Amino acid sequence: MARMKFLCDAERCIECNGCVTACKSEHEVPWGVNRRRVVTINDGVPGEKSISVACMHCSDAPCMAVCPVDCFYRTDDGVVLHDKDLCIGCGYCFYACPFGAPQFPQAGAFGLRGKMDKCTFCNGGPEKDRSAEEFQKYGRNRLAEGKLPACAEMCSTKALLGGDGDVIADIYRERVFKRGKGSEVWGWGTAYGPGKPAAAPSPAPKS
Amino acid sequence: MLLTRKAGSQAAPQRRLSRGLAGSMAKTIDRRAFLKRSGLTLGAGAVAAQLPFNMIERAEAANEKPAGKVEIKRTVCTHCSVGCAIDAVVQNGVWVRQEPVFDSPLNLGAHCAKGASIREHGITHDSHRLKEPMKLEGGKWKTISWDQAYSEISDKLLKIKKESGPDALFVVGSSKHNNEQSYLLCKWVRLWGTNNTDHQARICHSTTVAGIANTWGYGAMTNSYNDEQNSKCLLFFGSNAAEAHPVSMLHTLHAKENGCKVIVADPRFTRTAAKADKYVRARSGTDVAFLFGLLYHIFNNGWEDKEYIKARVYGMDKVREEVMAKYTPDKVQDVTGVPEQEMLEVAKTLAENRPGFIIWAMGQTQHTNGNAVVRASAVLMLALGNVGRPGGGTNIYRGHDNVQGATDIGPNPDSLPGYYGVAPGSFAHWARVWNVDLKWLQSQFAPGQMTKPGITVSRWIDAVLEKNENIDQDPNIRAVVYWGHAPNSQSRGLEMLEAMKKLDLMVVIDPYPSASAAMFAMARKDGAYLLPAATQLETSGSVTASNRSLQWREQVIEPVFNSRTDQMIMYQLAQKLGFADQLVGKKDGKQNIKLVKGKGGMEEPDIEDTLREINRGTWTIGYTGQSPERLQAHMRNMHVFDVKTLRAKGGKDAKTGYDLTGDYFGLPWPCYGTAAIKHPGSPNLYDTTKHVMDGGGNFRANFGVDKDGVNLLAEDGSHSKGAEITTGYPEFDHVLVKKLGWWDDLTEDEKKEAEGKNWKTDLSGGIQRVVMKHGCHPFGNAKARAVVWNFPDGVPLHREPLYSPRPDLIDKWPTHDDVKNLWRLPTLFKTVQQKNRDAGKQFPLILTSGRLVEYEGGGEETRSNPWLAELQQDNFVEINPKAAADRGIRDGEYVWVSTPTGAKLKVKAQVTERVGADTCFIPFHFSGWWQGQDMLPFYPDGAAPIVRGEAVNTATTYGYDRVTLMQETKTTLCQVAKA
Amino acid sequence: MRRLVVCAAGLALAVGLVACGESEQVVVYKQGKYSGKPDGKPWDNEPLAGAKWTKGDKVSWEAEIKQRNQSQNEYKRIDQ
Amino acid sequence: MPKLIRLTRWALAALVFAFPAAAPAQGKPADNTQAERQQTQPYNNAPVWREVRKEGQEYVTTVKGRETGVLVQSAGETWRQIRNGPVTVWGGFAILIVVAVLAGIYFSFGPLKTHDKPTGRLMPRFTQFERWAHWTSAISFCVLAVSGLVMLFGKHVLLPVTGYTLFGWLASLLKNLHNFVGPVFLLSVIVMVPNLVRDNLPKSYDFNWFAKAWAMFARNEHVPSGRFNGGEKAWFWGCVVGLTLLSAVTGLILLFPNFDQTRATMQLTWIFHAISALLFMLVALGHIYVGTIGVEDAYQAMRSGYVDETWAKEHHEYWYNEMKSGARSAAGGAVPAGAPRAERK
Repeated sequence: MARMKFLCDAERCIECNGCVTACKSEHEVPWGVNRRRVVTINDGVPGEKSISVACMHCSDAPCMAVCPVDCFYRTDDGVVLHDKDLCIGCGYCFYACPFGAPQFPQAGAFGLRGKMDKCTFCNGGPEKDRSAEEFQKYGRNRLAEGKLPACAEMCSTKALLGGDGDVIADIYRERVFKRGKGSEVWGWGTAYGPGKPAAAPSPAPKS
Repeated sequence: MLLTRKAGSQAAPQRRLSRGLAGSMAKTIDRRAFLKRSGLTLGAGAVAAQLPFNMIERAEAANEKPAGKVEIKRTVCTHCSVGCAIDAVVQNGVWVRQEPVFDSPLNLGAHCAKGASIREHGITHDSHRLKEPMKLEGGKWKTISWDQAYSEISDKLLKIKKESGPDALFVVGSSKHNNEQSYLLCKWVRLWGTNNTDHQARICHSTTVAGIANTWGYGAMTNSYNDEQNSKCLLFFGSNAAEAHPVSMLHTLHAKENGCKVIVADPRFTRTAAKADKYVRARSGTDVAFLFGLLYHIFNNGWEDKEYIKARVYGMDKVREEVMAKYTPDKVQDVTGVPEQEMLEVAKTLAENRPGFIIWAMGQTQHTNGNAVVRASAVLMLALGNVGRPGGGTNIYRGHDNVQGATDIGPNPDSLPGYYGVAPGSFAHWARVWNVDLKWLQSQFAPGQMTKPGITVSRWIDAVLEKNENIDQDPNIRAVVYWGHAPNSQSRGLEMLEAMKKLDLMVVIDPYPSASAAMFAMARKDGAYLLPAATQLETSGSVTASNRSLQWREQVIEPVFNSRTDQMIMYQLAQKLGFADQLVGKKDGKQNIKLVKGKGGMEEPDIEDTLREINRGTWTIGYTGQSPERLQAHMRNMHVFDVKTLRAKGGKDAKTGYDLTGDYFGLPWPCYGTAAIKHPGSPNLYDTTKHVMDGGGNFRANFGVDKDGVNLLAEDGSHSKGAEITTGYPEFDHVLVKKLGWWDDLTEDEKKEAEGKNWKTDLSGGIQRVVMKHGCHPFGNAKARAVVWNFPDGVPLHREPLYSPRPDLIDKWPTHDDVKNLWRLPTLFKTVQQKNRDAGKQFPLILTSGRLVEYEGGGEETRSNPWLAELQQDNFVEINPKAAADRGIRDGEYVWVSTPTGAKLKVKAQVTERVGADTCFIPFHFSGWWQGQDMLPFYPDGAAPIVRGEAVNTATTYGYDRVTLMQETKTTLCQVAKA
Repeated sequence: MRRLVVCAAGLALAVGLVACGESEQVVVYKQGKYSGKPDGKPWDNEPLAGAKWTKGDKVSWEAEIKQRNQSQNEYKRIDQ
Repeated sequence: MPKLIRLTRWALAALVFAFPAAAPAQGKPADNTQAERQQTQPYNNAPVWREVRKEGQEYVTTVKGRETGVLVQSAGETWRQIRNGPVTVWGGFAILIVVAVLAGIYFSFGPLKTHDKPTGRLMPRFTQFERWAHWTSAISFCVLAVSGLVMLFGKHVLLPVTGYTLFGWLASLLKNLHNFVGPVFLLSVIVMVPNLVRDNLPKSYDFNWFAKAWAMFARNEHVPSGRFNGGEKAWFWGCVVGLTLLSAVTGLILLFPNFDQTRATMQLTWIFHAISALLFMLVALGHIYVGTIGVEDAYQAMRSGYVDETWAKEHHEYWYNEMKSGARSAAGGAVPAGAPRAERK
């Protein structure tokens, strides 16, 4: 069974923000809400690494655990989605999320934040798939079209991988093998728990 | 706590903000709104519907109605030269989505921030485009009709022409025009009767084109982005590909993953540097010293490719002498600041990992000695034997999406399409192709001006401001047409404002003309017109990527608002100005370019026919084989092309039955001969390992057969695979073909046409066909020139920038002498340098400029795109923590950046170690602030970009390349102070 | 006082009873307890033109997704 | 035990958050471990990822907003553990236990009654102003408590009963109610407190009251006290002043996220808010008990403002004496002629 996951290859990510605008364009996300962002570590000095981050669709999703109205659910493919009709905009999911994924459309005085918005893995929400209502509330439903998230599909250097966890782990493993050295995957453990590290950092023999 | 981003105060007009942040607390809350928001009176379902989730308010919000007609249009991104293919999903004529084209061998579906958000250009709701023709009247922008605009503009132009002659007009074309439009504009300007036309290539790669063409033949990227996958070493020197050409990094990083070494040398630790194996920091403006510093170690250790040099390079010994004498490690370290050990390491890496590329963009070209810098790069690659083979050469990253094509066949002051210099023979050739009477054409020009290269875009302001007796044409410039050009990409902004004040007429034709409009409206009350042009997504045509591949764009949507396609505007203006027939080649019952119905049923020149006319005349650089049919077949069958070689292993186009086998993707020029002979295009230039009919070649014989008794032709054995002539040979003409006994291979018709012609002027293509049949290259087989004799410095020479922080080095490495007449204008070198010898005391920091990934060029269109604008809301100056600390500047504060011009820029400080302590960096995409003042009042209503900021070029200083008048923007001096 | 208690009890009862009016809309998701508005499955949609899966067939949809996933692997396209 | 460890971790983290360092400047150069590691193992980013997880690390991003530069905030998980763990579990049990204890007292000992017959003479005990303030704060407190409880426990208690649609509606309503009633509560307390401060200053005889408090409930013994007895004073200082301050300050921090508080601040604040509010509710249960069914006629005092002299004498003897001796003016002035008699059962 497919288990949808994201993986960002820090050796490839060049902080071009393609994923950010791909998401904005695909879902027409308004100014001020960013379902995805790119963060750069050691900016401007040797060791600079960039990472594209959004909802990681965690296995043990903290947002889901703390939601006072239980508006989150997980699909058969492991995508964490939420129901905006239920959401009360309390912001707890944002406190709990390790990745800062939940976004709110309003400034929030008196706690008025509007309905939470976040990456849907391009899988819409609990409205009729590919309907106008679904698009308006959650954006496009690419999975229901047999496609994968726009951000990963358009990544300029194919640093951001999104899709079936096994497949992307294989893709990543091939790269690590080519590079000939071990590597670590950012965020994987946090999002998907310990267990089998998807991209086994088995160091290839030195050539 | 984020929840909602605060848009910066300058970030967005209120209208835009309120769309994004509807219901934020910024506004007062009335009772109704309060109840609505708090949900106190409504049920849950209703609350959900009411609570603002403003994902969609746009009219075209995609309802997947089964009735909606969905079409997929394949186009190419308009933002840079990589050539990323895009599938546009169009529903009922509205562009609703875009999908990645995984099949494309160039980008494999990948996009950067600009490509992924390109759909914004087609969105009409809340668009920041110019929507109607406008006229500046009493300091206000007033909407007028197209007809009124045309008649007023043409009346004024004809009046000026009558009073001052055709040279009083200057037309700035665009690297964003597709090939056909560029070509038509080039023709348009000549039919008007002047050479005073230019486009962004002047200020981006003119030095490359001149320098590289003079070294070995063609002034273009030798290989392709893809070919880096075959490379062992990449030296990025003067290119920040990760921000300027992000998708090219897909190939770079793939190569790196497979063992290729990546070195970045730059004054900044760029995002490209972050991905490199090795980074070297060099002082801005010391490029020749750096390159020859590397060459010193290569010669010193005997790492040069001696056989290669002997067979294929002229003058390397002379270079060697000069390098060993002048560029010893101590001197190089003094000039560039790079220690000997690091230089040696880089040289060693280059030597041990061949083939390899040197990669550059504006970091090398925009210098007063840019021509020398690029030649030094070429010489370095020649010494290593890297040029003319897969995986090696000079990968020159062009900027705009079609700057390569516009350079090849577009509006240039010194050449007609295909680099036919403005000589009588060239005009005769093109008059024949254009089906225009040569005599009439000659009569359009002012006497004696037809064969004189025109004014350059970098200097039009001087052609307005300079004393009349100092310029090499009768009138000063009185009218300027900006046809897709941003004023803020030109240096010396202060003086441009002065020039605008003196103009009689300014016409701006652009989808986003606002920077020019605002500047002009700030300078004066009247005298300007704005015409809304369609984007490249609203027309069809071919576009040449940096790797010389041509791709065909389908029209995605109709021109939005009241905009018209560029070719329509050209034709309609030509009608008013009296040369419409000539523009479409209508004479003696023949018409080259048919007229088709465009927007609103109005006639415009047919794009496919235009390309066919280009095919008929552009023999020099092989724009002859790329027929619209072949290009379209390539676009439909991208999946058959190999990513590493760009070659189709097989495949047949389902629609036309065209057999793609053996073609290189996009038929990278030169694609010699007519389309019928099926030359596959040349993926790598000068590659002797391939047959010329497989895209192989050798260095061009363009400078005679010998120089002072030294053979300039290639030595025996260094010919392209399968050539029947195994020695060097000159370029072909009818005489040589006859001498070789190949004349009878021509058909009778071909013979008739080819008689008395050479490979460049034979319109039948017979000479090229026959020569290639014999495995030979039409342009001959010669050596590359490490030394040239038609440039001021035969061997490239380091010369200190005009504004240098090192007076001691100015004395040792002075710039050129002043030139009285260069491209019709006096040009200063030494005077400026000497006058500013000690400018470093007052302005101790080097100021350099460059790209941001989110924006492009002058930035007007990308700063109008909310999805991009949100990411970069303020212009900034990168300053080293030490320099900042010395000045009491903190990160994020506003600072004043001042330069010796007296201009002051108000930008935010970005304190970072990305730049060294002696250097500052400002991105060049911003405009809309003028020395701290927001120019918003001067913009036409609704056409101001979302993000405005200080343009770095308001403050850049004087300085032009000695050969091409490329502007100096990469090295000048500044001071930074707390605002 | 008693009135208050009675009122409270009545209210609780009313609230409780309203729940009985809830229509059954249970989609059980693993791990999550959510049983709000049901969401359709991606594979229960009409495939777009050119897609190779059949409506309602999860296995074929997954195969399509896996296939599509390879477009993020440039090694695949390059070695093709 | 693991919970304890987590709590310790939390405490440590809290210490760090308590002094939020100024957001680091652009591209704060990290330590050199990564640069060094890259020399020997070019693709090994372990040092970076280790550093990323350190709290308070902010990096560079072009996406605007608070904390967009944070890659991983591990504290969210700690907050989740504390919220879903001790706060929810212990808090829930505590409320149940207090309710049970009060019920036990009520059913075992019955309400506290006066020994003597009422005189029928009324004494003014609370001014109208005091009563208004009290009832405003009392009602808003109840709204806050109920809505707060729904947000904390509703998912476990209410949701299974009501179903999603109704619960979504209710939660949305209550959340907004909570947010807007919060400030009302704070205001009413601020208005109420100054008037009552003097009579709530601790006196030595209050200790006596505490010593005998149990006997009071169990054996219906009366302990002399001032206008307010020791328990009331404790309630006043501990809850009305102390916990209100704590829950209001934390509440306001949570209420205005537009001032760009960090998530760490919000998490810590939330915990203080939840614990203080729960404590407040626990004590308030007691207060409500003694104010209503626990003590005969106590409710009337706050409702009408008057008490019977017998009641005053037995419950607040010192105050009664002061009032009688004229040592202090009546709280609300002289009893008006037409003042309503205390209603009797």
